[in-house]
Amino acid sequence: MYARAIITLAAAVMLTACYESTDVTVHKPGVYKGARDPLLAKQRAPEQQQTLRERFALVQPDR
Amino acid sequence: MCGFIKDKTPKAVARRKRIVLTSFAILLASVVLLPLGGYLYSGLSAQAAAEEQTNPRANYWRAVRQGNTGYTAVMGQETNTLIQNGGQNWRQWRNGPVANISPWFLALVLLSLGLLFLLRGTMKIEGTLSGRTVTRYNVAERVIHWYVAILFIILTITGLSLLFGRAVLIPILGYSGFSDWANFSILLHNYLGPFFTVGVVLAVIAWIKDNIPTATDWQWFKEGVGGILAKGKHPHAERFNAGEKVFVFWLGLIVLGAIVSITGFMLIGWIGEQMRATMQLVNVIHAVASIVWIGIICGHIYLGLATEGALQGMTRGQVSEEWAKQHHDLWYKQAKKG
Amino acid sequence: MKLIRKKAAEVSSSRSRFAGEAIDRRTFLRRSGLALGGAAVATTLPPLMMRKAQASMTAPKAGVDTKLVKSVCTHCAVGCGVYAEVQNGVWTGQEPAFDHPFSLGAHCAKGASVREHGHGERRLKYPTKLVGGKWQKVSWDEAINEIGDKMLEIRKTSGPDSVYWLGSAKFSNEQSYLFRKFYAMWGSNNGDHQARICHSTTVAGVANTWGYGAMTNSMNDMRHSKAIMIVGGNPTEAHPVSMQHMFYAKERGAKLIVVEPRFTRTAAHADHYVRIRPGTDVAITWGMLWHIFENGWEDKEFINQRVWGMDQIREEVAKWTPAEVEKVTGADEATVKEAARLMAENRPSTHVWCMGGTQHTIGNNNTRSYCVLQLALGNMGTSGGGTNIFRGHDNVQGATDMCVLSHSLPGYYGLSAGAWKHWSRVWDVDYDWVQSRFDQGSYEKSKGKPVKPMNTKGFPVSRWIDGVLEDKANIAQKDNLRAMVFWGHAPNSQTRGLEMKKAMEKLDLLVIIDPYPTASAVMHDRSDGVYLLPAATQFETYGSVTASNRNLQWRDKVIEPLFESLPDQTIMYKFAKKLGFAEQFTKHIKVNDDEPLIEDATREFNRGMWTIGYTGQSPERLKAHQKNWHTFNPNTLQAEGGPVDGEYYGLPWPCWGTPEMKHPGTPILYDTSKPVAKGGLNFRARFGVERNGESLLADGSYPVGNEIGDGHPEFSDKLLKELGWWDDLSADEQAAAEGRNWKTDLSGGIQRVAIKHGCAPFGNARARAVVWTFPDPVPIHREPLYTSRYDLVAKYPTYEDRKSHYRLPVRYASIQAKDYSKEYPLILTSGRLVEYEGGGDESRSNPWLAELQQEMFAEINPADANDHGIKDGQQIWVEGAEGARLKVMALVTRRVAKGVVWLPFHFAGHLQGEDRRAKYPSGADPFVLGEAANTALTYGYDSVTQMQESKCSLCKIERA
Amino acid sequence: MARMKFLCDAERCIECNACVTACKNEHEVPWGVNRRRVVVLNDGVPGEKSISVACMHCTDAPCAAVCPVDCFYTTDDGIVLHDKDLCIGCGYCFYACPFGAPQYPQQSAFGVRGKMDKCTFCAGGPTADNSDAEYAKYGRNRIAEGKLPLCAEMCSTKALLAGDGDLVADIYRQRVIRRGGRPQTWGWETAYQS
Repeated sequence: MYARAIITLAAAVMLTACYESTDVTVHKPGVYKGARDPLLAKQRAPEQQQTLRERFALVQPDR
Repeated sequence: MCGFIKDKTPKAVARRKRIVLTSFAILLASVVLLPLGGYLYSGLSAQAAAEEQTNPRANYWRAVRQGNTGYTAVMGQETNTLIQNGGQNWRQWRNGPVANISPWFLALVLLSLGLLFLLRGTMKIEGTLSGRTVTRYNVAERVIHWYVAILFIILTITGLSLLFGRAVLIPILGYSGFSDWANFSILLHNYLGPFFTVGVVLAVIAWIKDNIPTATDWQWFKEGVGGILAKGKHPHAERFNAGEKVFVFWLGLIVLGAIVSITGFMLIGWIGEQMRATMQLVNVIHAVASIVWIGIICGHIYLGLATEGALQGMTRGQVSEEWAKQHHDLWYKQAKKG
Repeated sequence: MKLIRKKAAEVSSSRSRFAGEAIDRRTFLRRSGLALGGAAVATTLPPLMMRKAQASMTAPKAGVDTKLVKSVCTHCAVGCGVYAEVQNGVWTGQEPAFDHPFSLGAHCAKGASVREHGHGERRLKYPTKLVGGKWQKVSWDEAINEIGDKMLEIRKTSGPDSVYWLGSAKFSNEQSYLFRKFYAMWGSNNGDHQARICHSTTVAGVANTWGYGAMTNSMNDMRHSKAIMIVGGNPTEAHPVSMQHMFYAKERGAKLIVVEPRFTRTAAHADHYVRIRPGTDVAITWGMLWHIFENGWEDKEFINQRVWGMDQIREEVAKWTPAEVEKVTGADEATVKEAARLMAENRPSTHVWCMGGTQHTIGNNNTRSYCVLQLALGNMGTSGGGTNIFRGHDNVQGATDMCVLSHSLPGYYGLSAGAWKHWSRVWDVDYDWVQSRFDQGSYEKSKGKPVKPMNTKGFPVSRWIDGVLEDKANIAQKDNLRAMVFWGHAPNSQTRGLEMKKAMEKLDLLVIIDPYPTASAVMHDRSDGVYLLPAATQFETYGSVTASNRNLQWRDKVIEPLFESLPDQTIMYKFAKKLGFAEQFTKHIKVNDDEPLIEDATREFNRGMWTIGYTGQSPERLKAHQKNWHTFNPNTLQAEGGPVDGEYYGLPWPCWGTPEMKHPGTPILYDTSKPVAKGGLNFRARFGVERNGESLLADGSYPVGNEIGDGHPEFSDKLLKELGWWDDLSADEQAAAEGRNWKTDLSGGIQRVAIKHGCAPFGNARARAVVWTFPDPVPIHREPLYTSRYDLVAKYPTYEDRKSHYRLPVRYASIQAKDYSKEYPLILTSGRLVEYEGGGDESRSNPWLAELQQEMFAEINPADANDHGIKDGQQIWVEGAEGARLKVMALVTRRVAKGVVWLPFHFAGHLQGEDRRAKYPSGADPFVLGEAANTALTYGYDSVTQMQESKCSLCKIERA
Repeated sequence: MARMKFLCDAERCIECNACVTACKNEHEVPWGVNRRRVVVLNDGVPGEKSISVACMHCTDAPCAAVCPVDCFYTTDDGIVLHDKDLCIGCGYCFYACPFGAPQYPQQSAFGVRGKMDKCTFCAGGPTADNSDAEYAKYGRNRIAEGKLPLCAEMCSTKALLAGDGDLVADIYRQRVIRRGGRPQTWGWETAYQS
């Protein structure tokens, strides 16, 4: 009697294990989780972004 | 449903057992196979998409994506492979089925044991204790047991920390706290692993002669798994009962011991230089095998604790005659004779 | 799974050590950097016990002032710009030089690693001498004194010609100039440098075809090419940054054609690849020209106006039918025709060649045939066309122009009495004194008259070993060589390694002056009489350097010389003092603390090098160009606005007249579309005005603005007077120009007036397709001495042996008389790797580069590998046709054709299977050692320049 | 905000290894560790192509997904960085990475490795920008200085492009149009899922 109950319960529990997220992205891109990196704040500044764009033009010149 | 269960004719009981067993098997198979369907699907659709392309260069790059190797001046492991795809598969296996199912498995084991305890309670020694004891484990055997046991527990804790710590321990310990612990864990795990294997080998040598399967063992299983499930039954058992033989010795020490040890050695680089593809497979096998083993050992520990008088065998080396008669009657007779 | 790489410790067994002498702060910094650099290499501590990663002392520090220094890469002749970041005298960073007109910020592996020079991990650290087989530290003064005494003794007993001064293409122009002056004042023509074994056949062949022996256009100018043909060159590995310009052209439709025995990395990017048998360059060129003539693709107007002798070429080319070409080169008709068609239909097309074409017994024939092809196509003197001859070392062009050679004085003045008198005037020393420095005997005759050693060519570097080993009776000087000075030269770049070992052992004195010990320190078994003197690198001094495209670039000093090393000019001065001619040596050059002032040296050669227009590039102008990199347009190399508006970058020579004349430099040689004053030019009138009754002067072709309006001879005082232009000279100029010509007028007046009237000072003539002064006036194919096709020898035999050329007998037919191809069935050839340069001592001592090429190897075709039971990665023996054996790793690849074995030539330190690492002075052994390819390469020298034949010999292979 | 990407133009890459040594130079990466490498396919035969490869800074970075201590983080502009103070040297990121980017400087007999090292897109790590500590652990932080990765900046033929993905794609598209071919944005599919 108990055996049956246990088996049924176990089956039910194991069924839930069948659930798998379709997206296995465990890490969330863009969400910062570690130690503080001051670069992150710096990169948000539009001037910094502009500097990097200008730098790119320097690296890949059409001159 | 209820009526169905109430039907107690032997035929009906047998049929119900069959149904339960079959559905259990299907369930198990589905757990393992269903997630694979996704890969099959994506694999096929990728192939179909690839065939649609007409650019001849596409073939070239497809070959690259499939891990074709080339030349590189940089020396080292597989530096000549531009792209390896195994990593994604390994990631999905490890973060998918392994990480998702194994906690449930362990939870299930613990839950089952908990339920069993609720239902069955401690398995008491029947009758009154005479105070007479028989020697069950000599000093060497006990040393081996506890050596293996302690290492097993350490490896379990450290191993599970590495597998589940990110989800479970980081919220508790924080990033750097957990990192320190994980750093310690991996060091401990890698260094103690080989010592554990030595213990496993010693244990096998110590107990193999008492673990040769005999006809009695079949009977033991037939009688309600040695009476664990059915109260009051005590089927015949030798020094080790069939459960111990099958789960603890053969499946545990021999099969899982070998798998976990060999894969462990591969992971710490003791068995040649392995390719990443091998390491990915080995890593998954190591994890799955270890978790199965942990499950078994949980049961082993439970029974050792929940069976009154069993623990003394491993602590003092002596068990009461009553305990011996009750649980290992054939061995007891043998021991008395010898 | 081992996730780490082969450790440095496994590659190189000995680590750097230093002797315990007093050190200052800078030295301490340098040395701490050293020690940490060593310790930073893999250890086996677990992470918990691992010390925190430490930045080495050469790493940039936060919050310390950073100085930005502009320099030029020292690894090849492309001349890429380098931005060095220096903190407290330590080279801490390297930035891309985006504003540099050639490289636009780019570098190859070598250029991207030049900061390692600031660590100097495996450099020579102090003067050392070999005593009883052990290296012993000595002071500079001791070393100079001991070496000087020995030399003076040799001079007394054997004459000045018994000391050989082997200079370097690593010298700056100023150092090259001083070095050439140095051994002139020592009294010998026995001096030379790498150009002999790299492009000497080019310089001779090309200069004799149209006037100047240099790259005619520029790397950047290839952007305008519609087709680029590379023969015997592998720029992706040897000149990677030049590929940037080629890709620029290619992406705009230019066709890239590669003619090579080996399917190189360059060939992989080609539109059309032609595989040839090594040593058949003339055959393939004539094969292409056959199709050009056959289809009437030649530029008839150009030939009529500007070329002499094409008819004789036609006769020779007619013999090269497609069938014959296929028989000799292995390239079939369709392939050859396609190459010719691509070159003809996509004009302007340019021709690039390198060592694959030059290093042959018929090297001068090869280079002339390339010139003829370009003349036939009318590709000369035009943007996008030309012969773009890529040179190897960073200043090999400059060192050649300064004539650190055994056959000429700076500016290719030659060795005639007139040349010596010209340079004596420039140096402001007495000609008689100069003459007295030389051996006064006579060992050779010219036109029946005895000539003095002062006026005869010295030994070429390719054959200095014969100068030591050859019977004294056979050499045209008083005695054999007894002392050898390797001043920035790796011996493993020369062939016949085993004989070189013998020669080194026979010498009385061996002096090596170099930042690295080089193989010279270890390839012999001497126990005494060897000195190692640490020279500073070019980043530790400054001066000008001439890139392949004739542009002079100014380098600034990045750091002070490391350890006890000294700049070359300082070492030269110290030796001049010891040897007794310091006063004459630096008569007009300021000397600070034994260091001659570089700028004064520049000014001095400005005063003398009229022939090739090294006169306008004053230090001030060059420095201004360096400051204004960003103002030059990379498509034209012309400054647009800014302080040097209109000038071409680096004042590419000829930069006529005095610096005050402000000539902008000549970006493209022989380009008549521009006035001479703006960088235009025409072919040089160098070979007289007529030949066999035919005029050699140009016919109806002249640079824009030429007032003569036709061909004309070179300018002299007489021509000016005839033309009525004499009065355009100032009174001072007239005084200086009287009795002189454009080459010897130290005032520059003749050049100024000629240019004022739109004329090139050197006249306006035709290019000569036939060089009647050479052994083969019309370039013809001759089989190599060690040929794999002995059946072709009857039809294409080599030269007869010669009794004396460059003071030595030269063997040709006597070697070819024997068929070696049975015993040695495989062709042996060699080439470059991108990570290493030259003899490789410098780059193999740079851990960033050394890690990438850790083993000497031989490329062999799978078919040959299977025939010999060799698998990829196995050790094999490669035995050269003269018996030298190399133990190397087999690299089985289809890159080489069946029957061809290819070796990279940068390795050294192993000799016939023996690792000689222990012989290096402690701490100065390069990280990577290996067999030197040239040990196995054989005899064979060009008929004009004595260039060694290192691109075509024979070998056999077997499993080791 | 810009999405930083690498792209190697295989039609231009000539395996000169400038990127490899530039990286060594800029960050003083020790012997045996190579944050970048060049792989040549079909070496020595027609069809030979070379590709420079390093950490591609993937959108859904597999390394970050499998890291047991979660030491990776992605900046807003898509640069995947890691915290060496957290790293335990387990090697999982190397198993997971499609490009073989993670490197380990040390290894002991028991399979314990040193802190993982990889290309940072020249953006250092989680310490004060351009500090000595940052240099020691991660190398130079060029991004903070307003510069781009040195490997791409120094590329001999400008084959290696690094920077704002849109600008990179623009330059590359122009080249492809000139060449008259189809774009082969090598590795982008794997790294950026685009």
